[in-house]
Order: sequence, then C-alpha cells, then structure tokens
Amino acid sequence: MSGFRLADGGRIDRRTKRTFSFDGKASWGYAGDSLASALLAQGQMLFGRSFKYHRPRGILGAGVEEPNALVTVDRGPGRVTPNLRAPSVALHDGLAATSQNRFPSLRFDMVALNDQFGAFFPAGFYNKTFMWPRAAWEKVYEPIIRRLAGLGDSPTTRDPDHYDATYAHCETLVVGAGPAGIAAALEAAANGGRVFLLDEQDEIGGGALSDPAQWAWLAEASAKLAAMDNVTVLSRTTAIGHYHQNFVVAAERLTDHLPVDAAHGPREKLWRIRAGEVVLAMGAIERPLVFEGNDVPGVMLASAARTFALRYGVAVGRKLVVMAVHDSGWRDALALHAAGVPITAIVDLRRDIAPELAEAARDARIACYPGYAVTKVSGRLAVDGVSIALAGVGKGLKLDCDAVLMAGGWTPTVHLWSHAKGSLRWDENWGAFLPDKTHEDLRCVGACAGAWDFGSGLSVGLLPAPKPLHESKAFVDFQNDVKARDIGLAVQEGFRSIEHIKRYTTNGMATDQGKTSNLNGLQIASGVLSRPVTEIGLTTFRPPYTPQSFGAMLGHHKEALFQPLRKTVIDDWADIQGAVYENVAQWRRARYFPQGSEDMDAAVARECRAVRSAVGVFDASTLGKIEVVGPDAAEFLNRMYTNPWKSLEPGRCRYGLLLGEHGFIIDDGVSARLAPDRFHLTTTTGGAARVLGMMEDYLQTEWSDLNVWLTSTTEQWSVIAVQGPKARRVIAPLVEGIDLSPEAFPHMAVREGQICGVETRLFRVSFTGELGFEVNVPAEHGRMVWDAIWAEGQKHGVTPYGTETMHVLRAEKGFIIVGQDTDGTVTPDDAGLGWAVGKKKPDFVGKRSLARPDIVAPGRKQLVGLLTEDPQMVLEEGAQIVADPNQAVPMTMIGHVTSSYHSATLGRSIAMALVAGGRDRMGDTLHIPMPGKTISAKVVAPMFYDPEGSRLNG
Amino acid sequence: MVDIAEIAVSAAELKLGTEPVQGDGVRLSHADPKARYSLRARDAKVLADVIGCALPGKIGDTDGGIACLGPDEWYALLPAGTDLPRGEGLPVSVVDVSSRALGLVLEGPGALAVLSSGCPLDLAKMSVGRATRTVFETVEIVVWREADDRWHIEVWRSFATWLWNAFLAAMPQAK
Amino acid sequence: MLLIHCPYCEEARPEVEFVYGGEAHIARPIDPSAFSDAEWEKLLYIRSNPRGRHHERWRHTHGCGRFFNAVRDTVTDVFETTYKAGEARK
Amino acid sequence: MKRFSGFNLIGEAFRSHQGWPEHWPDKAPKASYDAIIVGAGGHGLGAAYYLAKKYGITNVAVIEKGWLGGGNTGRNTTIIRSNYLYDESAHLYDHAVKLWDGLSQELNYNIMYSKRGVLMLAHNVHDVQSFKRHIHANRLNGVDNEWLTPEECKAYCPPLDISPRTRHPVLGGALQRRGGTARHDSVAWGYARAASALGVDIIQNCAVTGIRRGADGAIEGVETERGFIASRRVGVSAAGSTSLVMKMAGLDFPLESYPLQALVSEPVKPIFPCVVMSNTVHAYMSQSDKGELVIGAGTDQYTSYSQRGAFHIVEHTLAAICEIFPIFTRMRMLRTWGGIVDVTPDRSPILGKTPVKGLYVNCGWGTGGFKATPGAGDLLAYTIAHDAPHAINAPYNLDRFRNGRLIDEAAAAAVAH
Repeated sequence: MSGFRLADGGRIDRRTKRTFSFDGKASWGYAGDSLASALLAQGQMLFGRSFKYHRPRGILGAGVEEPNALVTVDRGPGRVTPNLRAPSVALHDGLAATSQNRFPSLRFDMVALNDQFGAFFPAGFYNKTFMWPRAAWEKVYEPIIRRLAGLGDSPTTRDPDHYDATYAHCETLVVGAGPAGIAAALEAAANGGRVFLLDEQDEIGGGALSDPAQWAWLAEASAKLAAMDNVTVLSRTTAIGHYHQNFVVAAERLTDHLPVDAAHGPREKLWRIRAGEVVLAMGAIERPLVFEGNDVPGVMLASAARTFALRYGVAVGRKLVVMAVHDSGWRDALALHAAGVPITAIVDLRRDIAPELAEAARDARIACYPGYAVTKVSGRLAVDGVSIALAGVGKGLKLDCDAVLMAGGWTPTVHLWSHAKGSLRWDENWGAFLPDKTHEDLRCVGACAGAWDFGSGLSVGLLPAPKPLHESKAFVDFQNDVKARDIGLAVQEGFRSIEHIKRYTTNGMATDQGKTSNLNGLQIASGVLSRPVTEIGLTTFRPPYTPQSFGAMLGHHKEALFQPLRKTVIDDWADIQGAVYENVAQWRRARYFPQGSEDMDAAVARECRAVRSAVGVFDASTLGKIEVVGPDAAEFLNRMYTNPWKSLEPGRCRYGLLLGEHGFIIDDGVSARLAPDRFHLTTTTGGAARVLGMMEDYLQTEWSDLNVWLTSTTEQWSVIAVQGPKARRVIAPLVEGIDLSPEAFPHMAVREGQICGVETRLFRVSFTGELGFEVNVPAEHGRMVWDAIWAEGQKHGVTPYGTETMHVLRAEKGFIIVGQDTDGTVTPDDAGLGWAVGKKKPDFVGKRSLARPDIVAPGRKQLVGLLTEDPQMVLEEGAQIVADPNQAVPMTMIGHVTSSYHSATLGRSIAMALVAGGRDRMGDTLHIPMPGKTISAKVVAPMFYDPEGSRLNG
Repeated sequence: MVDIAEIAVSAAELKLGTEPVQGDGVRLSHADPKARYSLRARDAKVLADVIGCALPGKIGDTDGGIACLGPDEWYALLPAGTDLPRGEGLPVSVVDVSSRALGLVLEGPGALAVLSSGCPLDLAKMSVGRATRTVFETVEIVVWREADDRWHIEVWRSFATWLWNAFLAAMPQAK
Repeated sequence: MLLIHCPYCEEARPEVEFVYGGEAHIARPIDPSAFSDAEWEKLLYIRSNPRGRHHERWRHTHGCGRFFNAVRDTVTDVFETTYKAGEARK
Repeated sequence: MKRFSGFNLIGEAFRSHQGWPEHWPDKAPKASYDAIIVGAGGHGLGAAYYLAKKYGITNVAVIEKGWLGGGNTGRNTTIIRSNYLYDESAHLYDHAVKLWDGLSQELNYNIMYSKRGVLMLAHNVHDVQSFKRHIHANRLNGVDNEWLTPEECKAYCPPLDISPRTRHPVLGGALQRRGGTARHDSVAWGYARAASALGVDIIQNCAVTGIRRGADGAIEGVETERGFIASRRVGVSAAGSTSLVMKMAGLDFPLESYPLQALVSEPVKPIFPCVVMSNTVHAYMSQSDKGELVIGAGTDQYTSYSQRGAFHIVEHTLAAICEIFPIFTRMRMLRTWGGIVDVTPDRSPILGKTPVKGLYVNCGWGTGGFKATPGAGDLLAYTIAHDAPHAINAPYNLDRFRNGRLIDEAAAAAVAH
C-alpha cells in the first residue's frame, strides 16, 4: 500500500495519472478516480464544514447520498459550480476544486466557534430570539444569519456554456443500470421495442462496480447492450423526476468530466422521455447509524469504504472498525479484508450473529463485539479511536482505529416511484418503505423493490448510549447539523407530524435531500413518541432526485433563443433607418425614427407634423388578421361583435368592438366585408391569438350549426399605412384596377386590385384622422411594395413614423387603444363607445353582462379628455386624479390618466382619462397630485382635433 | 462582485439563413416557394368539387400536396402560383395563405433528432406521407414527413428566424 | 406533461399541443337576456371544482384545432375518457 | 406559554433545552365552541388568534384535516407586498403589511419578516404605464412604492441583467421597500402557539365531513372524522379545499383549484438581496435566510388537486430566471413542490359572510395569499365576531360576481394594442 492506495484492484487505470488541485494544493490520482477517491488515496480525511456549526467533516458515502464533502469546481471564467459532491466529481487533468463554508481555511475555521456555542443554537432557535430590540433584527441579526448560511458561493458572471435538450420516446425506460436494471433492459430489448437505460454514474454497473466478481458479467452485458440497435444507454444521466403518464425527465452531463480544453459542445442535455413502461432499478442507499461522534471525519458508510476499496483501489484507513446492525456490514468488512484493507474489529449491536459471518470474521482474525455499540468517537479532524460498550450502556472499552464504518441497513430508493404518486408500504424487515401500488405503467426491480439480498439486520437508527438523548452529539442530518436531540426537542415542543419535525429541525432538507437522514429521523421520532413509524408519516419525495443545474432545465432557451422575437418583413428597413423599437406582445415594432440628435419627443413631433401636413408611412403589419369565410360569416360576426354586421355591404369597412362575456372590452379593430361570405377582420397586435381562440370557442362549441370558418391571416399580409393629405398622391401611380377617387372609394371602404403588380387589399381607413390608406399585400411582397411607396413618397415629403407617433395622432382624435385606455374593467359605454353597441341586437357576446346592477349604476369611470391649465405640462400616464387636492392621504381618487402626449399639431398637451362620472364633469377642473406639486386640468370631450372629421374625407 | 457580460448575439440579431446549412448527417434548407391554402369544409366532397382536387380523408393523411389537419381542415402545399377557386356562396372556406408561412426542410439521418430536440411527438412512428400540426418548443409548426429522412416544416413567417436558429443549435448534437 | 387522447385525431398527444377550456357542459343560453342576474352569475362564474371526476373542455389548438370534452380525475389527473364536442355528458 | 427570548434561550442551553414546553397542546375536540375555524393554515390560525386576542372570543377551535401549516402556508414563496392598484386591494394588503410589522414581538415568535424590498420589473412601454399607475395610486393611498431606473434596479439587485440586448430589456422597476419575505412555517407556528396560549384549541388530523345546518338554515356545527362539533359560527379558511367544504353547506362557489409549483436552489452565500418579480418574463425570486434561491413557478392550465405540476412549467420558469439573472445557469435546483391554489374569476379573494347564517369564508387568494396572512386572519375574525364585514373586506363579498363589481387587478395589467 502506497499512502492509502491499495497495491492492486479497482477499476482505475493505474497507467494514466491525472493531476488536479484541492484548495490550491496540487495532487494526483488515476484515470477512473473520483475526486473523493483521489483525495482519500492521498490520506485526505477532512473534506468540508457543516452548514450550521462548521464542524469538520469527511466523506460519508461514495455516491449521490454524500452530504458532507461538497466542493466548488472552477473550470475558468463563468464556469464556477458550487456544492458538488466530491464522490460524484470525476477526476480529470486540471480539475480545480476548493472546499466550502470555511473561513479562512478548511483546517482552521473561525466560524467553528459556532460549534462551541452549539448549545445555544438548537433546532428552531431563531424563532425564539433575535426579537429584541425590534430594529436589530433587520440591522444586525438577519444580516449575520444570512452571511453565515449558505454553502458555496454563487457564480457571479455569465455562464459561457450552452445546454442541449431533446424529447425522446421508448417502449421501456429503465432507470438505474445496476445488475437489476441491466437485466430488465436486456429482457425488454429482446422484445424488440425501443429501450432506454439511464444511469447517473460515469459507467453503468451500479453496485456491481464495487464487486469484482461481477465485472466479467458486466462487461459482457454492456457489450450486448451496446450492440443492440433498439437500446440507448445513457450514463452520467440522472432521472430527475417522474411526471404524469410516464414522462420522465433526465439530465445528462456531457462535459464536466473532461478537461476544460477537451470539453466541446453543450455542457448538459435535458432528456424529456415519454415511455410506455418505466422500470425503476434505482437500488438502495445504506443508512448511517446515529451515535456520539458519528460525524468525525473518517466515520463513513461501510458500503462507501467497500466502493473506495474495490472500485477505486483506495483504503479509507489503516485500522478500521465496523459498527454494524446489519449483515451487510459484515459482508463489506470481509470483502474489504480480502482486498487488503485492515479491519480491526466488527462491533454489532446484535448479540446473535449469523454463524457463517461470525466464523468468516474469526478466520480473518477480525475481533468481533456482538451486542456492543459505539458510544463515542475520539478525534476532531480525523478519527483516532472509538469507545464501545455492551448494549451501549454497559461495560466499555476503547478500540484504536482511524476510520469507522457504519452499516445501518438499507433504504430502497423509491423517489421516482413516489413522484409518480405510487403508494408505499412499511416493511419491518427492511426497516424502510417499499413500493406498493401505482396507477402508472411503472414497476420497481432489484433493491428499490425490496428484492435484493443484503442479509438481515435491525432497523434502529439511533444506537443505545450512556448519555441521555438531550446531551448527545449524535448526528442524523450531517450537512444541516441536525442531531438526534434536535428531533427529541421538536417532539418535546409539540411537533408530532414528520413534516413538522422535518421543517422544525431541517432534517432531510439539505442538498442530499435526506437520502441518509430521513429514515433515521423517522425512527428517532418514532422512538421518542413511542408510536409506530407509520403513524408519524413519511415526507413526500419531490423532483429532482438530485440537484440539477438550471442550465439543463432551460435547454436551448438561453440568451438569443430564450423566446422568439417576431419581426415584420419591413423591420430590416426600419433598422437601417435607425428606428428605436419597442416590444409589443411577441413583436418588436419601430417606435420612432430619430434623425440626427433628436430625442423621442422631437422625433415624434416631427413625424406628427409630417403626417398632418404631408404624408407618413407606418408598418402596421403586426395587427392581427382573421379571414372569416362561409355563408354564415355575417351572422357569426353579428353575434361576436357589439355592433350590427349583417347590413354591411361588400366593399365597406366597420369598426368592431369585442367584449368578453363579462361585458368588458377585450379587443377592437376595423374589419372589411370583401364578399357576401368573406370578411377580413383585424385585431390588436397583442390580441390576435386570444381573439381567434375565443372566436373558435364560440363557433365550435356554442354555434356549431353555423357554416363559417376562421383562418389566421396575420402573417399573410404586410400592412403599410399611408396617412396624410398627400396619401392618395403617393399610392395612385402604383395602384392598378382601383378607382381611388373619393367618390368611388370613400372613407371606410375596401377594394381589391393590384399595387406594384401584386395583389392588394386596399383599405381606406384612418387611425390618424387624416386621409389614409392601409395597403395590404402578401408578406412576401411587403418589402418591395414598401420600398416602392417610399420611393414614390419622396416626391411628397413622405416620413416614416412609428408607434409612438401613431399613438399621439390617434389620441388627438380620441381613438382608444385597448389595453391602454381600457384595462379589462371598461364597458363600451365607459369608453364612450356606446354608439358601437347595436341597441336593437337581441344578443351578442357580453350583452347580458352589460345589464348587471353595477354596470348600469351611476358613477362608473368614463373616458374623457383632459387639458392641463399649463398647456406645456404633459401629464404622466397612470397619474391619479382627485376632485379635492387638499385632502389628506389616503385620498379619494376618482380616476387616472390613460394617455397623455404633447401634441405638436395643437401646440399643447392633451390627455385622456378614465374619471368617475366623467361625462357629467365636462368643464370641471380636476387635480392631479404629483410629488411636490399638483397639476390642474379641465375635463373636455376626448376629441382634440378635427372633430367634424373633414380631413378624413378629403 | 457581480459582472454580467453582454450576450454575444441578441434575439434581435438572429438571422434567417438563406443558403442551406450542411451539418454532420443533417442538412437544413428552405423549401421551394409554394402556394399555400387553408381549406375548410364540413363536407369534404363539396370542397373537393370546388377546388377540383381529391382530399385525404383522415386526419394526418396527405394526398397530392394536401394534408388533412383536422376533421374540417386541410392544408394545401401546391406549386407556386396555383390559384384555387374560392367557392363563393358554398359552405366552404378557401383562403390563400401562401405568404403566411415559410417551409424549412431537414434531411439526412440526423433530421429526426434535430426535430425531436423541440417537438414532443413520437416522430419516429410517423409514417412517410403523414403530416400534422404540432409545436417545436413554444412555436406552432406543421410537420410533413416527405421521405424517411426528409421532413418539411411549415412555420409562420415571423417565427422562422427563431426556428432556423433553434435547428442550427440542435444540429451539432444530432448524429 | 399530460398525454391527452384527442377524439378527433384518435391518438394520444402531448399536453403542450392543447389548451384547457374550463368546465364542460355549461351551455350558453339561446337568450341570455332571459337569465336573471343569479342565473347569469352561475353560468359565468360558478364552477363545480370537484375533487374527483371532472368534466372539462380541451382544445387541440396545435393539432386538429378542435374543442372536445374529457373526464379527468382531479386527484390523480388520470383521464377516464375524452369525447367529441356535442356528444352527451359521460 | 414560556416566553421566548435570548435570555431564556441561554438559560435553557444550560439544561439542554429540557424546559421548553409544547408550542401548542394537541387537543381533542370539545362538544361545542363559540366559533370554529376550518383550516389551520396561517390565515385560519391568524383568525383564531385575533378572535381571542382582539375580539374576546377564546372558546375557539381550529380544525385541520392534516397538520397545521401544511397547505399553501408551507408551500409558497413567502412574498409580502401591498403595492396593489385598486383602493380595495391596497387597503386590504396594506392592512396586512402593517400587521406584519411587529408581528414577531406580538406573537413572541420570530417570524423573520425581512423588509428587503420587492422590485417589480417593467419590460415594455405597457408595463411602464401600468407600474406608474400603480405608483401614483399607491402614493395617494399612503402605500410606499417608487419608480427605479434600470441603473437603480441594477444597483438594488446586482444579479439583474439590464442590458438593452436582452429579449425583454428592463425599462425600470417599481420598488416597495416595505415589501419582503417572512419565514412561512414560523408564521403558522407563531400564530398557533399564541392562539393556543389564549385558550384556542388546535385540532389536527380532523377532517370536516359535513356541515350541519338547522331548520332555519343557520349553522349548527361541523361533522368531522372525530365526531360532531357544535358552533353557531364557522369560518372556513380552507384554500384549495374551500369548494368542497362549501358544497357540504349546500353552496356552489365561484372557485377553481389549480396546481401551483415553486422551487428552491441549493443554498449559496448571499447574492440576491431582495425580491424580484417580473410578470412579463414570468419570473419571481428571492433568496432565503438559509441561502436558497426561492423561485415561484406558474400554475398549470388545468384544475387539479394532485399537488403535482408539469415539468414544462419548471422549464419555462428557469429559462425566465436565467434570462433576467444570467449568472444563475450553473446554480442547481434542489427541490420542487406543488400546492393547490383556489382562484376566483377576478383573482381577488372572497372574505366575508355567506348566504348561510353563521358561515363565514376566507378563500380565493390564488397565488398571493401568504402576504395577506395577518390581515386576512384579522378581518375574518372581525367578520365572525361582528357578524358583519369590516370596511376593508366589505368589497370582497360574494355579491360582486352577481352585480359585476369585480376587483380585477390582473385585468388592469392586461396587455393588448
């Protein structure tokens, strides 16, 4: 033995050395080592500090159950990952790991003073104190608590890695590639279906990896699986959770086991697997025993010591004592002995040991202490001996040793079974819960089903001890520093349910998620309460099975691919023009087009003046569009919208107002009748999908007798609004087949023809109050037509304008914007749109709700215009309005400003507002209290420009 | 000290490629221009008479460039320029949506893996010649299996840039 | 993610293709104006919200586009059946 | 009740803490009570406490089908704020915030109310308008809420990415400095302990199986797994199970129960100093005193009592978190869990009387009930004690669904145009 490395054995590659560093100190191991095994081989026993008391801690387990040995791995800028379990970190060249939760160093941690005062910090201590003086909680206590909490440090820079994701489908999914899982996969694969076999470790084999006798079989089975086309084997892949109907989510770690310069491609991959049948072969985890000093570095699970010796060729000590209550501890001791790891003694609480085990131990010259329990472990940073006593309380003796192995029995890993809402039953023999019933096509095999021979044993958790429980320092949850006496205290303080005990003590809530502590906690509570375990309950398992990176969960949805950003075909043109954009729903839209050093106000003023005096062009393509076709199209729209539609003649347009069944405005838009059985609807940009869904709902489920169909044409048409007194002159040379004269083509009409040689639906509509057209052309031609209009417009001083200018222009005309001037609580009458409600219509969506008592009551908020006393004062949108500015807070607010702009056209500010009883307040002066000042404004009709509409009809 | 570097590429900077991209075992390209129609009718026969084409009868089936997407819905991908009669006055709906969508093509042995990276359907079980509306992550698409290793994907125009780039991101892993 | 059998497509499809439509078999009256405020309230807002069998509407929005009805156990989320819109309550 | 204090804690340390009594004795139900609260969450326990403390009704039982605090109280992301838009909401939630302040001292139980501020992010012009409207309304209602520029947002929460190149650039934020978090379990335990000390019986593992009404229709008591318990006044505060309890009284309710998920990361050293909410990107996060990032996910689309949500909700949630806080992609998700939230048509609660005499209800808090805990408890207690609602909860009646006087905060934030 060199150091702690055994002379031979293990699955490591002794010809290939790997160099790494731990806490800045260079070290080495072999290919195939884990960080834990490599450090153990160098004699490192101390791996970390506990959460609360900062007690020195070593390795407990050899797998994902490890609570103590957490490290931060630094793979370069942005690639720092905290809280990784050393036994699960594969060793590679250049690996740089550091210990956590210690200051200044692992061996000397000043915060370990906490441990000296541990008596003052029992479970739930924070509930009992830090309340006086009151202000000190925020200023002193909480900041200190926060600073002491936490494990590793969070990353602080952007992660340069990317992540992958996929869906997958199979007939059989096997989770866990130990002997039982491999057998299940081979069996399923023979039936020809698609089989997935997942395993969280670097190589498949599970428990067989720690049993050289099975390696030949394992190699053969692995080869067989690899050769089958219908089998996908994924190692380093953790099944995170089981969701409805056998949807199992797994994360594959692709690069973290490689040296940084050899890591290419995504770091992790999310597998979203739908399986016909799921077979869980997740094995079992050995339980620690709870006794004084069971957290001293060097006290670990017997199964872990076995794995380190037989898989990694590392002895965890030179003189080992085994503390067992289960046969498996003896088997492991014998296997370790055979591998050359010196076992000094086996202590077992049971008096009667299976004769063949006792005999084998005797043959191996291992001292045996049946009926004994460890009562104390000596040593602080490492074990230097144990005290044992008959039945824990009788005559004692001391044993010299440098490691203690615990064999407390086995807990089947039923997490995914439990995620699937499978029921569990208590099994006395295992001292654990086993799978019972499920409504999914799901079954367990091997150890997690309780079908594995670990021998027999006691399920005691807490060992008998000379000290009373409330004085002992025997740990249950190592990472969270939960002692057996904390569970006793919780029970003493009236916490009876296991959920309460868990939350009060934090037992099982550490990053190991209670894999080694849940059942011991339950057993201890059961003992203290003198009630059977089944009456205390079981904490439910929730995904993920082990902690998983956020990155893996989000897959491709990172950075540029987070969410689609929708752009129109004219967007590129706007970009070249230097447009400033705003996001509206999923789209980005040009908000304004600054020239030179213009700010938004200046640009918008210029754009407004251009539209009012000459002509502007605006990309309105994002408006939602729905083609409504069929003999009953008019009847359908008549039922959906508030106003009448049957009388609308082909070739004409109408403003449509859409309510929810609750009577409030949800959308609006101008729509055209193209033919008796064909309408072209428009909706708001953000409302397109919602309106179509709502219309489909009514059509399919309420009025399925109607012969009418809805087709989304939002993206079929590019829409170019050409607005202003010179609009007709701009498009006239480009249009063919449409008489553009005011007589032949009046306001609120639609014509089909050609523009620039492509088909167009030309609307004569205006959201600006000027003469205006909306040119609809198939999107593939949108840019070409835009360019043509732009070129032609040069003769007439054409100016591109954005959404902000559109907003100002429409506000000057008092046109509402749904979602800005309405907010989901506004009726047509509230918005001053009573004219758009068909009084004679017997029914339309939302009509009945308009007759509800509160909707017809006086005093509702109504849309009005506001003119500030100071014409240059622009109100803030969202500002609140009061009648009496001198009242005390809380004030009675009677409304708020919905839209507010400086109008370049009018040379003053204008605003729209929803004001209680607003139409009865015309001419009144109301007040808008702002920080440090109150603004006064007069209530006027919400129409500031060209009230007769003469400009529309030019 | 938190220090967040700006992202290299923003969503606004993503580009819709114009030229085919050849990866390891998978190629992404644009489909040829098509005429696209959304066809609706309660009675398939009336619709078939209007447009003068046979219609596949079962949801998911395709026939002559027309896919049956729903019990009263067909989606036609026809040679560019095809002009279908509208059937005015009849209980049918014929709507030209040629410009609404773009067609992307994934082909090669890795095509299935690229598509499966974001589409939750069991596409391996989809027969050649079948088509369906579905999603790729949050984006609606129509998937048409044109050959064993060739998939035609219809996507609304403004989502095409995102989808193109999502496919590109998945391609290196799809072997 | 649920797997939902669409009665039109006649196959089980992933939940993300569907949009939930609330409780089923709440028919809008032919003449809502004949409804009292209380009846209208019931139609708009009162829901059975049972623990167990729930009749509900789904739309295969990103599939065949059709609304249909389902019976699902709200405790286990297991679908008992799905059936086409217009068919009698199951 | 043995007083909790640093002094007593030290004293107990010298006798191994053997002197701490039960927080609340486990009681068997008596034959009758002056009032019964159904549901031992924070709201129900709070109601019992205030009935005893403020309104002098101490012969009270709180009955709970499981373990106290085991429903939404113990499953939420513990956000506290009151910067709501409408007067009704601002008054309701601010009543609660005022009670949160000093609650640790009042209950003699440290509920760890941490006023670290709630920052709500605006990502588009519509958000800005909506938040400004909130801020102005809050100011005139005496509720603190202030506008921060993107740079100020970043200074307040350094992990925030305020680059204009993100998909949803941060245009600013609304900050309520009094907002924050509290330790959820401690709230339930603190109220239970304090109520118990005032004579309230806390009866766990006692599901209600029926509600008994007399010939006149008025409440006579509740049938439970452990027998009939008489009372002329019954307050139901049963969250996701309210529909079921109301059905026992013959009442159909405007409620639906949805699965809501939440999750936490592994604990790390302090990195995230406040609560951040983004409705547009759908991300809600804070960091607990223990160091875990606490993240609220969305509800599933369908009603369910399974306490089991879908995975794609988690995917979308974490994508949103990493979009706004890109330094966290390597952080790891430790636990996810599900709750059942009861949602009304206007997503505001129902808190007041019911058509059945002697039956009172507190429900419909949806995803936002934790922040209201002390207020809801106090107002339910007031309503029971006076057989009439307090002015603050009067608008939260059942009639609003008939007359159309809805309180729809979410609609007010609705997006169109």
